[in-house]
Amino acid sequence: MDAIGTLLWNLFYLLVFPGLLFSVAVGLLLAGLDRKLVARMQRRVGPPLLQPWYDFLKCCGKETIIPRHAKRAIYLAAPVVGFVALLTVSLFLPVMGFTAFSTVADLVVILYLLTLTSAAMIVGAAASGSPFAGVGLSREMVSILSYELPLVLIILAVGRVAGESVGGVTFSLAVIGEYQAANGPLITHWSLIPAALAMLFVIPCEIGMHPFDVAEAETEICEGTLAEYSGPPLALFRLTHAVKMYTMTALFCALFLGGLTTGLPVLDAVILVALCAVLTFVTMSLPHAVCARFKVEQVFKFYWTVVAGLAALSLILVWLGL
Amino acid sequence: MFDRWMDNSMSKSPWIFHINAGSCNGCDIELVSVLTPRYDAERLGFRLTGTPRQADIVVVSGPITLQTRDRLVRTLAQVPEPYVVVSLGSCPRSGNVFKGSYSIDGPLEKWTHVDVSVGGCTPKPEAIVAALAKAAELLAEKRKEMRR
Amino acid sequence: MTTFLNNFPILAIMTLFLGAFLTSLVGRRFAPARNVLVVLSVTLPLAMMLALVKPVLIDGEVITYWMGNWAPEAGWAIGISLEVDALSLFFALIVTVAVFVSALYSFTYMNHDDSLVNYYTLFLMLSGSVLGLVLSGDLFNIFVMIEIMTFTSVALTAFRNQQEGALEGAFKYLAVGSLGSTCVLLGVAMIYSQLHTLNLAQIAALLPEQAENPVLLAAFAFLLVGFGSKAFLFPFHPLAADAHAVAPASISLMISGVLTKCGVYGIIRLCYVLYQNIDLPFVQYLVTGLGTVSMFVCVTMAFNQHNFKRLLAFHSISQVGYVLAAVGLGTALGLTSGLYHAMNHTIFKGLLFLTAGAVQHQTGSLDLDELGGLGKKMPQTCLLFLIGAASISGLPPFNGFASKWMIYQAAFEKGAETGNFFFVAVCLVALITSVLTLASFIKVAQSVFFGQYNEKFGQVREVPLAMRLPMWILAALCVAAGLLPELVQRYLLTPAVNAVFGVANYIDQAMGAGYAAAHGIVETALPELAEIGCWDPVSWLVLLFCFTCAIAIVALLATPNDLSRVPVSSAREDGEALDAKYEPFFSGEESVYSQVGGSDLFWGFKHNWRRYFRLMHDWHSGVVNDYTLWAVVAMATVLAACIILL
Amino acid sequence: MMLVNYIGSFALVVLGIYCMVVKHNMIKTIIGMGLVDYGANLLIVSIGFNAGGTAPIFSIAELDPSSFFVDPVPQALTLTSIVIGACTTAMSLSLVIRMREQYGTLDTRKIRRLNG
Repeated sequence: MDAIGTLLWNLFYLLVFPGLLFSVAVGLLLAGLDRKLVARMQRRVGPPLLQPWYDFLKCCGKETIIPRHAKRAIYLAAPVVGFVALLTVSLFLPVMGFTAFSTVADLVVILYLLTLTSAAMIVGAAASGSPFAGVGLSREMVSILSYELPLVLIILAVGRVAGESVGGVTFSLAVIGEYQAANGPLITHWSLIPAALAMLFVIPCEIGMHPFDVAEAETEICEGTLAEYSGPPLALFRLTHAVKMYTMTALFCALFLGGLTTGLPVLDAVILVALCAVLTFVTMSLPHAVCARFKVEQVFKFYWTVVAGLAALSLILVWLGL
Repeated sequence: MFDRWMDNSMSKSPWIFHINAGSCNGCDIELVSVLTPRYDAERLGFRLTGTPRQADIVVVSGPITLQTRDRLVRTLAQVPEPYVVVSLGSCPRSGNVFKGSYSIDGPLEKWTHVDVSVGGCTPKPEAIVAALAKAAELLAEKRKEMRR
Repeated sequence: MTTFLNNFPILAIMTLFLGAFLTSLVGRRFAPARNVLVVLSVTLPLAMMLALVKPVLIDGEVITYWMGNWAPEAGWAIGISLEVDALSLFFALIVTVAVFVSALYSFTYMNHDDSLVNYYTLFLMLSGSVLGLVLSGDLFNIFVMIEIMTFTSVALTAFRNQQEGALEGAFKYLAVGSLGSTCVLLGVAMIYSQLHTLNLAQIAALLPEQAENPVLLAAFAFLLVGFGSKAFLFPFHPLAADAHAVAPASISLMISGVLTKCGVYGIIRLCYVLYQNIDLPFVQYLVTGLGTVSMFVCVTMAFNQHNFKRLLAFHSISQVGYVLAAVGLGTALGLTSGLYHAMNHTIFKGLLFLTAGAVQHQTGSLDLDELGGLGKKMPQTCLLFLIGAASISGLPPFNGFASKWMIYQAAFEKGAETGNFFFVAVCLVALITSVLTLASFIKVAQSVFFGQYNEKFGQVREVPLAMRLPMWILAALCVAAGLLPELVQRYLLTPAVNAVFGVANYIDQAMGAGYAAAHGIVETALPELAEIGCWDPVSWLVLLFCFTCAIAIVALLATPNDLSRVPVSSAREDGEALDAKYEPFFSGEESVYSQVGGSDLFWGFKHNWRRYFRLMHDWHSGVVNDYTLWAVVAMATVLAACIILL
Repeated sequence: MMLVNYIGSFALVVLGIYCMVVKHNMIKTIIGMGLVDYGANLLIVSIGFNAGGTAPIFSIAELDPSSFFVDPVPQALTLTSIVIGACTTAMSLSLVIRMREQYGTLDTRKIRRLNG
């Protein structure tokens, strides 16, 4: 009997709570919030909060044109693979202490699933066969290269700090959550503050938000990777873009602001969404409204010098046992 | 089941794609000024896109010169259904001061169906926003009528 | 335990060499007889090795076969022995599977070429020598097998001698390869001069007593450099790049999949079994450092290559660098992840080389700047390439992910235990190299399979089934090894690791019971290895499956009206109905051929690293003397390091 | 007396390596490879030397504990190694002949189409 029960619970986790509905809803909410905040910062009214939901529905309603050079199967499969990989990530992320699925090494699985999401978008762009998409995918790959180094340094640093009890190192979010529950969120651990700062920089580049959206630069390379997409595949790609906002901010909360459980999962979820909203404002709306789009090699140079330096600094500090 | 939602979401998030068919850039500047904070077309959900594949409203400005005629028709063919064409300014409608010149090829109606057109040699931004809003409603009806 | 199983090792090697001899006799006149002979002499060893799996891997026995029945007398090993323990059988399985797939592939791949008799004779001798090397228990026997291996692979590299650069690649490989073999010879001579025996087991027993003897330290250095040159490590990697770019694809599979593994096997035997000095921190730094440097240098070199197979060659050396970095850690988890990655590397690198061969077989060119859009013409090859590329860059459902994850875990755990930053740097470089690998394979995917098709190549069809079958076998192995890491670990890896750490058992089996104890080789406790389920893939797959159904349902509901639209008929004079709906968007222009691919990708990354890339370009000058100089400098530094610091 | 052998073999190896690295003519590179090989062979032979030992050729009858032989095993190794050296030289010469036809020169600095 309990086998069916766990199966039902798993399906519930899968389709409703940390899975499909929850992350899609929160993702769209955050995307709408971001556009609204940017508008308010430019002293204009800005689109309604549910604008990304309308965009998604409108794209679903449009016709799908598959270009002549496109490789049909991969062209249609890429958005689905990307979206599914991202939703699997949101399952591993703890919602303030409650995790649907957790294994020995969540962080490495999350790192690779995020890479798989970007790789799916790249393969989709390659399959569409347009030269704009070719330039777009090469820029997308450079931005992956640029934010991967700091992200890895941050994971190693946090793994080392939270791993004291487990014998050296841990890549599992559950252990990190317990460590934070025991002795306060990691952001209070002063040698990890540079890592937290570096993570704040990594979030917009990972999602491809305005200052770092070299891959989907509308003006220069006509929507870059999504140049040939229309209809439901395009809708799925934009949904992935929105859900990534939730995933990355939730990852930041899991790594640095964990351990504030209040018993009730519903209340935890609300706190998490509030934290994600604040983080969205800090990491995505502010840079979006303030500075212009980076050039490709500027993005790479910025991430491999400034942000990687911050993360490396905190790794060394942690390594010296401070 | 979702079709009803999709129809009215059509009018809530129309994306604009601008084709410059040889215009003197007066209308183009006015169109872009519509997206600035003063007139803020984004509050109605408008957004400028880079490719015709993601366009719902195609805004054409300028008298259709010989050079841009084929490119105009080719780009219009690449826009996915349902879409709406808006002619901006009086050049696409009548050729304005360039009427009768050897190098332009007739009003826009000759090449595509025009749903909404805005008169004036550089129409005012308020007029452009009103035209775009009307085009957005047209978009919803177009999809409903296309589904029947 | 002298059942018939005992003779299987020598029978397997003999079938291959006999097959080579008979092919050269029979093959000249009737081709079908030759093909049958080749198939026979390739499948028999595979069957024998699989038969050996039960006793050796599961029951943990060690099969010893003394040539000519010269059993050791009074504690001295006189005859030449074949000793098959779990480690040798693990590598023998890799070798025989790769040989089987390569032979199957070469039947149709080589039909454009002539004088195939020579090809198959050399091929069978190469596989015989490689199998002999992995199974032999005698040091000089290993040297002879290395020589045969080098000769046959040099001859096979230059097989298509009209091809641009084939002879040059072969000559460089031979020149610096013979230098490497001489290092092995010097090492063997020095060991014999001190211990007066050539049997691996007896050397392993006698060596620890004279650990401080400088001649033996020099022998360790020479052997390490010799085996390193056979695995194409850091200073020797341009040889492999030149050899791969010109060799036929089935031979590239052998060189990158099998020859490098023999080098790695030699280094594992050397550090773990013969000298048992892998615990010394210096040896760990040396081997892991060598692996890390070759890992990073080769990936950056592969980044701006123009030739498809040369790019794959650099990647295979960087993956071997991964294996060595893991093996050099000295911990049980490190060795397990190293062996697991070695197995995975042979599978996905073989798959990638076979797809490169398929592209070359159909279009005749391998230049990344010319090719493009083959995905539509060769759909299956494109899918196979994507499977290979996804597994080499370590994307989750495939085998690269499981083994690479273990390597990061091992490296970082080693760093955390010993507390020095070197191993964390190794883990960091490994992660960055993995992303660079993903980048360069996306570049290859975009330049060869996606984008627009270059009409220059005319009509290109899918490769015949006989070539696709081996590729599908390897792809299936890729997915299987990726989804079942526990099964692979329990049945293949843990016995091999126990065999490596259980040196005393290895010695007793060969030299008779109690011999190891007499020489102070204490029975070390076998390292317990927790079932490291990095993630239990089965339940994870269920997850992915549920999601895909959910998405499919939503997609079905949301599919809009399939509006079939009448093409826009424009009233142009020439009346050509202009339906450009399905043309790619060229901002209105006619869609001309403009393929974005090859060297103009990743401009941002190359611009920031331009000084490093220019330096690397000058170092790989292509002149034999420079490569020899690199090899000699490497020999000198490793020798000096070993003598002074060990 | 043994020292001369070791110094000789070491000198041969160093000379061979010098020749392979410095000389730009391919024939000289092959000669260098041969020299390195002969150095190694000399080393192996001189390992098995026991002062005062006779040649290890005997019939079973003469075999008694008092007879004192030179170590036969390195001599066997040297035979194999000489054969291998010969094969290496033969193969590299055949490659050089074909390269002379294809590239028209023997200068290694000109034969560098595979680089970078």
